[in-house]
Amino acid sequence: SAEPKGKDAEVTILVSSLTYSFPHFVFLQEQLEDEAAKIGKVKVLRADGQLSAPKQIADIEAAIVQGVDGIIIAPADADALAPAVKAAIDAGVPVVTIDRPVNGVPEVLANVAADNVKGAERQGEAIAAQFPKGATIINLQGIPGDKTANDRNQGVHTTLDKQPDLYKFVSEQTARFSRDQGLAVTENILTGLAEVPQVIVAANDDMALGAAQAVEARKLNGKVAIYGYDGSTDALKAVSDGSLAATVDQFPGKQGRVAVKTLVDFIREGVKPANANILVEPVAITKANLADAERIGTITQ
Amino acid sequence: MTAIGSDAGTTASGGVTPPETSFLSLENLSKSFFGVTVLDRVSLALHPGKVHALLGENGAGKSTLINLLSGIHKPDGGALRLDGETVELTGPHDAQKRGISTIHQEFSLFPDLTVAEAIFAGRLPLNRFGLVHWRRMAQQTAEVMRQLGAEIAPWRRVADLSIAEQQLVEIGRALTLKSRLIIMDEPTASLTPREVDRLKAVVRALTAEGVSILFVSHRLEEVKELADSFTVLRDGVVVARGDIADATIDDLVRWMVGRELLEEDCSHAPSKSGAIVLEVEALKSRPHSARSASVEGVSFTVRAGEIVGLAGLVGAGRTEIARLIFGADPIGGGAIRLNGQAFRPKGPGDAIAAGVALVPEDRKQQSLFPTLAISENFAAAGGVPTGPFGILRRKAEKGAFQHFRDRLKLRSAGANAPIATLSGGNQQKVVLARWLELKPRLLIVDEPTRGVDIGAKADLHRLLRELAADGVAILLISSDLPEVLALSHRILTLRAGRLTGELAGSDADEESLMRLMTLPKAAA
Amino acid sequence: MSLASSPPLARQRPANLIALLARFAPLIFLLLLMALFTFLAPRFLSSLNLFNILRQVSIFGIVAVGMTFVILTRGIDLSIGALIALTGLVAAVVAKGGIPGRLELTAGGGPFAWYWAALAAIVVGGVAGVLQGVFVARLSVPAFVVTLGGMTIFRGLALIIGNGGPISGFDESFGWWGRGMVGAVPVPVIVFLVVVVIAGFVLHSTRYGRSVYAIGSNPEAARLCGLNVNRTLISVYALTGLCAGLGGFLLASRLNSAEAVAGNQYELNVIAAVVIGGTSLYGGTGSIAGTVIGTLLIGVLLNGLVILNVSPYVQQLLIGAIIVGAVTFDIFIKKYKR
Amino acid sequence: MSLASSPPLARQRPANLIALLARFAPLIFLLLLMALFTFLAPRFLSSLNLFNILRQVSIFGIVAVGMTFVILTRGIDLSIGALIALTGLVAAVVAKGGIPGRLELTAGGGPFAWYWAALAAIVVGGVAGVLQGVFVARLSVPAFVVTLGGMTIFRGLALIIGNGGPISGFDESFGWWGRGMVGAVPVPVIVFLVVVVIAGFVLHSTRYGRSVYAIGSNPEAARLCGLNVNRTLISVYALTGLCAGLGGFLLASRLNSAEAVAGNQYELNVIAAVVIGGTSLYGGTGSIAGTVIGTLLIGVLLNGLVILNVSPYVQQLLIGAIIVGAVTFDIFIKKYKR
Ligand SMILES: Nc1ncnc2c1ncn2[C@@H]1O[C@H](COP(=O)(O)OP(=O)(O)OP(=O)(O)O)[C@@H](O)[C@H]1O
Ligand SMILES: Nc1ncnc2c1ncn2[C@@H]1O[C@H](COP(=O)(O)OP(=O)(O)OP(=O)(O)O)[C@@H](O)[C@H]1O
Ligand SMILES: [Mg+2]
Ligand SMILES: [Mg+2]
Repeated sequence: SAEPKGKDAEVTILVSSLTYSFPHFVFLQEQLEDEAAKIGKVKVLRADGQLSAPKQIADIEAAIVQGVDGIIIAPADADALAPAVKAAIDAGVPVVTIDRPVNGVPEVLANVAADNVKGAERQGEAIAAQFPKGATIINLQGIPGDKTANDRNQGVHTTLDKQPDLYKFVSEQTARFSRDQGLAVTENILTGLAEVPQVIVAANDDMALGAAQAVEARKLNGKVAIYGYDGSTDALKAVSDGSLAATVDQFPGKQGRVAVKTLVDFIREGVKPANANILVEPVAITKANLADAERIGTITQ
Repeated sequence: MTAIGSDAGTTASGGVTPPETSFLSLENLSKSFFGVTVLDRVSLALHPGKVHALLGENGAGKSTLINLLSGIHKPDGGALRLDGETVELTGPHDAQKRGISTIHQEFSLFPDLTVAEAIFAGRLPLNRFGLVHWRRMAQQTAEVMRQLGAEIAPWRRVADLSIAEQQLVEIGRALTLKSRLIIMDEPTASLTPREVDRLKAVVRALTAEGVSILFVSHRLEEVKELADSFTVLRDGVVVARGDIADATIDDLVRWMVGRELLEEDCSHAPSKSGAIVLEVEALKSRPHSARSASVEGVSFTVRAGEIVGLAGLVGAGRTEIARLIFGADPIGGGAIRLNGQAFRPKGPGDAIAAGVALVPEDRKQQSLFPTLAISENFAAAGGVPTGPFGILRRKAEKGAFQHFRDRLKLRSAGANAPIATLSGGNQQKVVLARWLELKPRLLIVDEPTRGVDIGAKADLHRLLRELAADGVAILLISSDLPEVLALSHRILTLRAGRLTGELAGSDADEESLMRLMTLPKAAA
Repeated sequence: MSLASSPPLARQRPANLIALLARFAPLIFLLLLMALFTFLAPRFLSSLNLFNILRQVSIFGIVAVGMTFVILTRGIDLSIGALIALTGLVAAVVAKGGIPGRLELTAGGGPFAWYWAALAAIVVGGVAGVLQGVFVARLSVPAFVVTLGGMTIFRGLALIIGNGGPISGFDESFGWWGRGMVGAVPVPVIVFLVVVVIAGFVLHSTRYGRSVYAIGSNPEAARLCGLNVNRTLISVYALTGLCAGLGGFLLASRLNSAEAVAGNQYELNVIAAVVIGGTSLYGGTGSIAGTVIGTLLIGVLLNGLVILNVSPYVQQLLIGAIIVGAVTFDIFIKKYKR
Repeated sequence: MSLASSPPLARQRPANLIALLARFAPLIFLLLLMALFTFLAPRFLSSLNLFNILRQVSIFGIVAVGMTFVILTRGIDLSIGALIALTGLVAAVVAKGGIPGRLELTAGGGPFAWYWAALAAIVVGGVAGVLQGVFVARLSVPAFVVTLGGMTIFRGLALIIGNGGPISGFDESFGWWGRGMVGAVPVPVIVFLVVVVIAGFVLHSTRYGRSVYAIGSNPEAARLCGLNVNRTLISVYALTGLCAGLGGFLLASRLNSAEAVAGNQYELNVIAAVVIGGTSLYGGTGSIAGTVIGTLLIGVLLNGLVILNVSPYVQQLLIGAIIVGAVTFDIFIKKYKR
């Protein structure tokens, strides 16, 4: 592809985020832009993927027309976005995928990701660690059919299904990633169950926080361990005060910083990363390792 | 009498100074749509306690004038004087507040509301807690309906009423408004003599109280009887005005039409009495829950070349019979035979395929396609055959339409204009043309001349006679008894869903018909 | 028309069983559904669960009451979900005394009390409703378009205010409205009841209420009758906006958090509830009582299917089928009655 | 009525500038918007970008054409987004020869060719449309309710078929339909054009098309004119279903993947496009040409705002405002003309 632009060249990159309605991606973006500002002379354009592959394709096509120097994308669909990513690279625009890869495009400069399946495995392991003798579990899933929801569901299951006699999923329902439904669905599930379950595992923090409220309203605090996912500010607060047992941090900020650095280095100096697959290891955050959480600084206010 | 003569150009420009007793006067009002002048410097004065008739052919500008008076349209020029003061009406509400209430030609009520609520819409009576006073409302509704001689319960849903009943509700609404001027745009067009008589009595009572009435009707006998004075419009210009006592019906017609009208041929060419086309036996409609009457055990025949009139009071069930035959409503019992064969249409489509046509009574609800053009409205029933794959042949449509347009003297800007730009009577002509173009063997017409002026009415009568002469069987439903008498070879009378008698057209007169129409059921 | 909708008809005595059935069709459907759920999962009928359902539908129901007014005038409001998110965030911002680093809002040093937050949410909802109403009434833009636009705009505003994230953690008095109890009854349920009673009364017994029916039945005729059609139309959107504002406040209070994605697709469930309750999308017929039944039906459905632990995929299928079924049942019986 | 919509106005010679403006209001709005974008970002007008826009709107536009028929009859179809997902998955399952471990579908050993996949998608779309049409026409359930239910049901079915996940990776010939080119023109654009031409002809020049207008204009009068109202109503939903099926196939082909969350909230944009094009939600007026303009307007808007690098939150705001603005502009000019 194109020649390196030189060390101090003005660089414009497009970030096609999966969505800007989820705090996870908003935080990722903020950190990414912060890093860009630190690097200097990097202009970051935002495109909201709205969880839709066609929308992201359209945005990439527009960006190529616009003549950006590089693209960072968190793809909604690994297959659907492959042709558009390929087209961008063919047009001389380097692409870094973030959060998850696209399929079958080896020309991608780098994939910076924390695998959702892996993160959910950490979630499952945290449960197994806290309940070595087994547990009854409520599983709150995300939007049906959504890629993130599927991956996180899969991760939890692969870990805990290894010991099917110990870990029993007594109810698996969707709460569509929302706090409102997390609350209502948990209330309903609790009513329907003869026995109070030991664990509620949720595919994001919002649902977990909703579930925590349902549990609190039933005066079951402390009797049910609730596991969230994302490491959001509210969830970290909840972990520190004990209403959540754990959350999973995928370090979106780090992902954003690495992605923009990698991309700009390549654009300016033609430097390719040593390994095209830059994985950020997700970590389950409990009270014990709270300090490791990326957003721990935000909970004091 | 101040008939201004038929030469329109020299007339109304000379502004007549209204007498000081006039409650409302119009001075040189003008109005045009899309650059076409519809009213040209019209002046008019209305006096308390007097009935003023506004006459003119279809499309002469009567309804437009009324729309100016009731605040719906704003005049392009001229002035409106109320009690001597120039006013500008800002809207219908403003007109109402100033004591002008209007019964519109194309009235529209609230289908989902009850009769009582429709009558009091916008001014529901309140009780001492400021809440709607349902009981008082029902009482007053019952009272005004009684005045009009209509047995319509206050809590009936408006949607369940026939067009005539709705007309009475609309009249009732205007009466309860206690206005100083009541404008009536063809209030009697779908009413039968009994209701018309009641209305006349009501109008007289109102004028005795000093209310002023502006009255529009194409039934000139009625006008003659009721009005004190008149104004004739032609093409938006006042061509004559004066005291009704000084004008004969022939004069009025001449001013309206601008020519001598051919004396209508009332002799009944004895029908050539062809084969029986329609045979109805013990026909019954499906019972409805809130029904005051439904058709029960009706039997009759119509032969080719014969015009059979169906007479009855409002709500007698004439429309229902027509709809049953046409397949518009499901049949509750009995049999229909068409050309000797059992006929049980599943819908109007079947009936049309079998050569039956129905011109429905309610133009607005049942006939017009408001968003379509005149020519499309005309062709809507498929009178003009389409090409292969149902491809439209617009030229042929236009040609066919042209034919009726000339024949029925339809006034319109062009066949492609929206139907809404036509006057009420002209819309009716388009609807008639739609069904005639189908060349049916059995033609059912329900109030075919509703709102049609006498000139066009005569044309239409001639047309119906010709069709009969060509062997079409015609079932004629009309609340205009003179029309029924003039056209029918035979007349059937109906009351409360049952036939009460049959008269030969030549023997019948209004009196004998009225007697049969009001007979109690038992005497059938 | 159903469930004692328009008073004069209500006073007619139903002629027979079918007429009776027709009048109470939505209620009958609801009871049948509840019977089925109880049969399959006896726990469903516990008083705890019934209160659960009531608590869950209360916010939703408040908005449905407003929507009833709009639909009665032949209108529709697709913006309420977004408006709930927006007003919730407004309440949150006021209660937190601003947005850190972007906006400072303080009342004599401390953050504002709950009533200022509630007021702000309700006022913003009302203003948003008025604006939409003006487009619908004065400029005759179809309500579908106006409120579809409104939906996107309000969601955009909510995202801007919250910057994509939640605002959470309010004081006790703020939280009481969503999570408190009066005796055994959750506070939002009481608020819902109050709204229902007021709205039912206004709709059925005041001139204003009757004019809503008249306008929905025939706007042209209403204009000719001197009803102030424009003002009434604007008022119904304003009312729905107020309800959404109240709903947004209650939701923020209940969740102890407000965010821009709250209330997503709420509008569809709310409209379904109103229509299931027998209010016609063609305007002119319907009732608050019906809307309450419709709201409960949706609540019972969402709750019952979860209690039965039906797979989420199959749930979607069943919810769709039951919504269509309920409306079809109502329409079919009414048709049969004729 | 706009853009040579229903013939009557089209053939009337416009009396003056305002009448001309009124007739082409949506087009004028589109051109103004394009001029603005070009002014702000000259790159916008490059032929590459214009083809981009065309490719992006083509699937969406095909469905909008079907929706035009439905809206002309006073109906609405909220289910198309879900139906696109469902039919896309059906095409995918057929093209992949079944669902591993659950369903085996093979044609003489190998998987089915693209045309079987396309056919399956279109047939499923058509059948779904017919079913919805039957509820609307024969049982008189409001279209809003039927298709809202349909939306949930089809989405549920799609989830069940795909078991929540995507099905991806098709052969070249399958992919050609979504990603191929004929000369400089993308294949879906050609498909879109073909659909537009056929639909325009049917709607404006055949008896069937006119009956669609008549039924939307006055259903009761249409029935009394002997038009088969029920059959026509069913047919328009079937048509929209067919279009959604075609759209589902093209989308799967374009994305090389089908999944249950595809086409989410498509319906709202599609309806917006139809209405922006001057088709009235009250039925009886509108045109295919208008819908094409409306579709382009939405496409230009989404593309242009990204090229201008407007913040995503503000984009939402602007999209809502411009949609309302376009319709208001159209209505306002038409009113002024009178
Ligand atoms: N909105 C409109 N747009 C264009 N032309 C109109 C409109 N309304 C009325 N016209 C035209 O104005 C003329 C007068 O119509 P008007 O309705 O006043 O007639 P009318 O005297 O009431 O006739 P009728 O006896 O048939 O009711 C007609 O030529 C009609 O076509
Ligand atoms: N759908 C309906 N529900 C209840 N009552 C109805 C319905 N349709 C008609 N009716 C009633 O049936 C009776 C017969 O009506 P129909 O329209 O046949 O009378 P008509 O002789 O044509 O009189 P006119 O048209 O002058 O009122 C009327 O009392 C009418 O109100
Ligand atoms: Mg008139
Ligand atoms: Mg009749």
